[in-house]
Amino acid sequence: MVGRILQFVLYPLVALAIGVFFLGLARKITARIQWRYGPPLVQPVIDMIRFFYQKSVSHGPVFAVGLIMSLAGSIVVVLFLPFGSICPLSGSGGLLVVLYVMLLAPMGIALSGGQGANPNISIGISRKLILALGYEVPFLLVLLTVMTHYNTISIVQVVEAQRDIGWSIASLPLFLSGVSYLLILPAMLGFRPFDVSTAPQEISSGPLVEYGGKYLLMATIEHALLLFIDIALFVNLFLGGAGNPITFFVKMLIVFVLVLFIHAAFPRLRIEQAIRYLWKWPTALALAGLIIVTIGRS
Amino acid sequence: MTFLENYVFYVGAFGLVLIGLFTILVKRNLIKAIVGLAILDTGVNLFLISVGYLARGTAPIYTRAEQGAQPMVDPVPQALVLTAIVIGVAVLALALALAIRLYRHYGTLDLRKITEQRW
Amino acid sequence: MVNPVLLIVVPLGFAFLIPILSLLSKKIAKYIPPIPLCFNIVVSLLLLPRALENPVVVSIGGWQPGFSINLVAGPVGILLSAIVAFVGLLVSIYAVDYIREGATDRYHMLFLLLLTGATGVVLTGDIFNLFVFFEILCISSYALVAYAGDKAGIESAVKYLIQGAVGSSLLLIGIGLLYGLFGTLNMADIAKALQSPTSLPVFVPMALIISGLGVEAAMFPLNGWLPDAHSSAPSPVSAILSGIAIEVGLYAIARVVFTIFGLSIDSTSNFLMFLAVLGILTLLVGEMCALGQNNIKRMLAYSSIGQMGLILFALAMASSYAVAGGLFQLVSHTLAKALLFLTVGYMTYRTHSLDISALAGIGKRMPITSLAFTIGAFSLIGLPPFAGFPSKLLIVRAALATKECLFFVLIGGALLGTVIEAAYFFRVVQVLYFKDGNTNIARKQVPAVALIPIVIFVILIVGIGIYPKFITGLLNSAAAELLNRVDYIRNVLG
Amino acid sequence: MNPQLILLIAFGGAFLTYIFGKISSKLRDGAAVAISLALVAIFACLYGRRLQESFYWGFLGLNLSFRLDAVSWFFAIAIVSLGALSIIFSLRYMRDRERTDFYYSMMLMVNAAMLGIVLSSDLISFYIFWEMMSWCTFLLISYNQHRALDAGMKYIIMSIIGSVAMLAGILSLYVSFDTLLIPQIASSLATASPGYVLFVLVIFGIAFGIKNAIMPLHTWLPDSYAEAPSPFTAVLSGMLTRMGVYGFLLITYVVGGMIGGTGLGSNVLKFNYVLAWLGALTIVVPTFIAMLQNDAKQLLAWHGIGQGGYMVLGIGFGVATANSLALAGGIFHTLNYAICIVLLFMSVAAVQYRTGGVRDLNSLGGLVARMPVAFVGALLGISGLIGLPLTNGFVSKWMMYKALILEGHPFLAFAALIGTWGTILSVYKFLHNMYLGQLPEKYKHLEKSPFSMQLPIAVLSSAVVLFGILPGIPLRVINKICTWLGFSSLDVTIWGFTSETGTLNTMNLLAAIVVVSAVVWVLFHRAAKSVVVAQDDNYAAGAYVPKDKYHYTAGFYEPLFTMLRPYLRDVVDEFYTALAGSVRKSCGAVRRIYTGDVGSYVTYIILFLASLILVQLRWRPW
Repeated sequence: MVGRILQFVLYPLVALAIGVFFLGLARKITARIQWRYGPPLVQPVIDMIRFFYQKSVSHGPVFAVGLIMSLAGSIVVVLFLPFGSICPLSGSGGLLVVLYVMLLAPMGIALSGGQGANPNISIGISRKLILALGYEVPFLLVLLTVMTHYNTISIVQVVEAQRDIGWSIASLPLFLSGVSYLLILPAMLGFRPFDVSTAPQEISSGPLVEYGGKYLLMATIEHALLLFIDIALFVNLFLGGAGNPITFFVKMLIVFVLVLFIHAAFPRLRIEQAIRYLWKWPTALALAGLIIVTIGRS
Repeated sequence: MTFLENYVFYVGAFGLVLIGLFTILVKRNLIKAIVGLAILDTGVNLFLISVGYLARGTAPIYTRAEQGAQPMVDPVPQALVLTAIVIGVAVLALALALAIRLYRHYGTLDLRKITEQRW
Repeated sequence: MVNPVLLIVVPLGFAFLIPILSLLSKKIAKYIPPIPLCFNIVVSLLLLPRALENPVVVSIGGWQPGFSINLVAGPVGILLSAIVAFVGLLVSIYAVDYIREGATDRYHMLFLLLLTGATGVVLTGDIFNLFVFFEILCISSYALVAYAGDKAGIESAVKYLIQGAVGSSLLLIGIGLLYGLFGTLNMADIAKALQSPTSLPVFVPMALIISGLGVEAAMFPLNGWLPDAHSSAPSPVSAILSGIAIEVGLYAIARVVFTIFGLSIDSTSNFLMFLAVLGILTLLVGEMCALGQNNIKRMLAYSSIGQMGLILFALAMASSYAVAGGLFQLVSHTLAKALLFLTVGYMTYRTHSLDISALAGIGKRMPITSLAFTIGAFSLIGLPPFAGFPSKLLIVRAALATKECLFFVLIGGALLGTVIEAAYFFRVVQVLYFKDGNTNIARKQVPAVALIPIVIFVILIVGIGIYPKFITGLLNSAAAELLNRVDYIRNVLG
Repeated sequence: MNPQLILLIAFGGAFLTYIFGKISSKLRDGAAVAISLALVAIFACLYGRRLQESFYWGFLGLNLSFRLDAVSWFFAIAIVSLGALSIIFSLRYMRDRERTDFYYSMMLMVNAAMLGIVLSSDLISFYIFWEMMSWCTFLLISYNQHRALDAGMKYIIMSIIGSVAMLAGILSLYVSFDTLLIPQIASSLATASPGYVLFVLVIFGIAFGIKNAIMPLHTWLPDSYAEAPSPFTAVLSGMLTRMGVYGFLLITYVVGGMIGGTGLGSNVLKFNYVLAWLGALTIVVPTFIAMLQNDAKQLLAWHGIGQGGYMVLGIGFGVATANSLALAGGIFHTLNYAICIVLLFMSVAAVQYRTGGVRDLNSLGGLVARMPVAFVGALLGISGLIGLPLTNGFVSKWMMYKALILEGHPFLAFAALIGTWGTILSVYKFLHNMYLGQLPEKYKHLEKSPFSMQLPIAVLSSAVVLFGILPGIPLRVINKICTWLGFSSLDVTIWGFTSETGTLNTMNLLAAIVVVSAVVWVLFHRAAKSVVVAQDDNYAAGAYVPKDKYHYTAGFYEPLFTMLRPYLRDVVDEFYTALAGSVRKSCGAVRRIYTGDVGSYVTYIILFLASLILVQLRWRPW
């Protein structure tokens, strides 16, 4: 019992730590690829502590409630994802619930940003939602392929199945889906070339523009958790999860670095270009995977 | 020419009917159309009479018993025709009365120009 | 013992009494028509129980049936004569106030004559007598259409007259041919002698009679007069023409086809099929023409054509359900259409225009009248809980019960007609209630005298719609009588 | 309390309200509220009762009868509750309008007719009430005049087409089986030929499909929803349109009387697959079209179509694969959707009431500050529509998705899921443009919505959350409906489901979210304080900015629209409009038969006669 409660408390913190580490890593690696020195790895932590003690500007209760909702949503999603053998909320609805709880984060940000009443925010959110629509098409196809293939909606069961038959990404239909997931991962994480919604030079970081102090802190935590969630989901679904947290972390790290290379190397796409891309190759791959799986099943 | 002998009334009757119909169809003038109606009526009446006609029959009136079994024409069509004539007259009278009123409204009796009521 | 002859003699007598009495006082004329019509209703109701058992056959002049003119007051005859008298009564009450201009005594006389003719047609058992009553009906309606003396009225009356005269000539030729073939004018006698309706000598008179009667019954290619006449006549006359005259024509067709020529579903002839197709054609043409109308009365007139088509279709199916449904539809159409014309009469009287768009906002100014119109329109479309619903239901049911593809297609056409009908009636209802219009119209109800018939019609439509059993019994026996040729012959000839 | 009495109260109430309205408007309002609440009370007391009542009306020799069982109770309680809330909402909304007597009595009449539909146990009384509902609806839709007239026409024409089809179907059943009692037809149909069963399905499918606005038959809906008076739109969207769902359940019962025994005929399965696919189509296209709308009510109306697709998908799929989870999900979604959409329409109506009828999404904004209750209603409403966890829509969608995936139909599931994303985009636009962002100057001093509007919004908001947290309450009744339909019973607990392939436990979810939110809130609270500043301070940095200009609303998803707009036309509507135009044109052509020239009329007569005789001479067909 105590162990279980400990899982509940510690797991989000670990996830947060990994996420924050990834944030730092992202800046560092990008800088190095671009022949810069870059900030220290702990820079995000320093920033966050500073945000915590900084005074900030608010725009009313919805401004805060949205952010809280968003952050809470992300943390709950984390609880649903197996991390190695740790999975506090395994029996509460599975992947479908994850899919829906994942909605809380963007919805919360959108709500809070909407109250910010800054055109840059509105533009950013509108782009974010459009982009989401863009990557959700292949993403949903991928998830459906996995769920149909293993005939379950529980992530734990997907992970267990892979323990017996090997990684999903190594089997034919799911290989396509896995590649598709990798292709859309930058978009899901908001990395270049898909950082239209936060484009700093264009719309002053979009949704984040009115945030300062604790608001920015929460937005940062939310982003860190997002990195963890999307990558952990990939590892769980396609790379066989892991027996222990360390292996799991290593797998995540590899995937993340892969994404970072793309992030560092590509310029930003316009939103239409992004959608067009997302609805072309990743969707085609995911669709092919799903069709093969469906045919194989029947 | 037995055909004509036997059927001359019918031919005449239907000839009149057709003439009447033709008049109504072709003539633009209302009065002529009404005349056509009159001819049509006459044709019909003639036809009715012919139905009951018997060659060389007498009037169907029993006044003298000694006349005995002489062939008589059928009395029923004659009764019918009487009625039909009366009706025909009524229709004609009404039609002509209406024609006068119509002329007052339109200043013409040309049926093809009197087409305000249509569609 | 009441005699069916009274049903004809009394209104006829009163009709000719009117010009005499109006010599005494100009005002008296308008109060006379209700008296004989009330009388007729009473007599019809008194005759009803006997008629339901066995048709009451009366020979005029005491001659043997077959030699004399006779009246056959069976369930159909009594039903229709009661309806004629009833609708006539209500319309005559309405006319007390509505008809103010012109030679009112002549109007009332012609009105009674028209109803006499209609009653005669439905009661007579002699085919020439049928013709005579028809002529009484037609001539008085020509005159009534022209009653207002305006341009439209006169024009329509002339056209009506020409077509009507041609039609009755054809009818008369047909009757003459029948007489030539069978030597008798009694319908039962002819029916007895006639064996095969398909042989050519019999078909020709049938074609002539159907064409002749079809003019009056508004069958499809023969109804060119109807939209003009019904829309140009004064509204009470339109109500009678649409509500009674054409129905009577349809009854005559049914009587001739079923009784004299003995067509039935199991006979070898499929002429009934043709009539059914013609009915649906009439229905569709009527409804389609009504759809684009801007003139409200003309729209109602076209809708009458459509309804006649539906009734013809129902009758032509010739099953007991179908004929009962057809007669039910006849009753519900009579009530609804009479109601519609009566309400429209006062609406257009207030707006001084027949345009539908001119009726905008009248729902606020004449609430009861508009409500009555709405109920009438809903009933015609066949919406529950109004009288048109059970009748349409019966017809559709009968068509489906035939289990023949042709009838399935035809009833599909009929239902399509219903949709079109709904389209134009609902449009008018919207105009009445939901369009802001002319605010100059006086906020004035219809006078009480005219309101009485309107309200009675509404009550009947709703009442029959909710409790159709009220008349279904009578309708079923009427349908049985209309279809059972053998019994008819036996009853008349003894 | 037997069904006749209930209907008597319902219909009598409608008439009484009208009469009272002539006396005094207060009396009328009171009567309307009292009657609608009385009906709610009656049905609440009737929970779990089963009644079957036949009464002879002498309607053409047909037995008319009523029944009350799980399915009718479920729909009846929803109808009366939503009806009562709408009536309460109307009290202020309709106060200064014209013809309120008419409005209230029609509202009650529509409710009564819907009650009649769900209570009737034979098809003829079903049809009678169905038609009454149709024309009452027509009158209410047309109430707002102007553009509402066209909307009303569109509605009634499609509705009449549907009911005409249904009439043909009902009478065909009657002719075939000589009964119209639903249970008896169900047992008779078991022995009918598969072709006939398919005919019945298709013809009723058209009727109910039109009412439920399934994709190619949906075109009446957007205009009607948008133009009807808003409280009535709530009823229209909440329950009236969903009579189609009830119809589908009924027809499932009728043709599926043999589900338990011999199994469904293959035609039934095929039909239901087609239905499920149509449902999927109905989910995707309308929700994407909804994004294009700039009119709040139009936007919600398109969601009305889209969410109807979920119900049809759930029910059709459930029947096709004998999966009670999908079926229950479809039914549950009907209720959930009804609650949410009524809430949303009420929230729009509250805004309309205060702003003087404005519902253009580009001219509102920032109203959260002025109308918090309406905002909360809208927020919970859209959450339910999207299906955010802990709202009721989540549970029903979860049930359907799970069934779709585990039965191996990922494409249907994909349609449903992507529909959710379409929903998110459009409802966020709705919420943002109306309640968030910059408050326009002219609405600075808007008053709060009155209590009679807040009350229904509050009640429905709590229902959204309650059914989201404790879905077992309605699911128990729905489970009974499933067993009535011959499906296997579900393992329902108060907080969700337990099963081997995936459990749903809303309690865990609730606990997790509440605890985590609390933690986050504490963290938030412990951090340095924040200052509330005017919305434009930060952005403008003290410089003058024209205040009404910088609320980013118009063309909210412009980049997406430029891509999608060519594909998001309502082709069906265009087709119908063209069809109606050509029908009107051909009707105009037919009218030319009546030339006005008496010569041609006489020609018709002669030609008719001549052709009759000639045809008989030549071919002797008769």
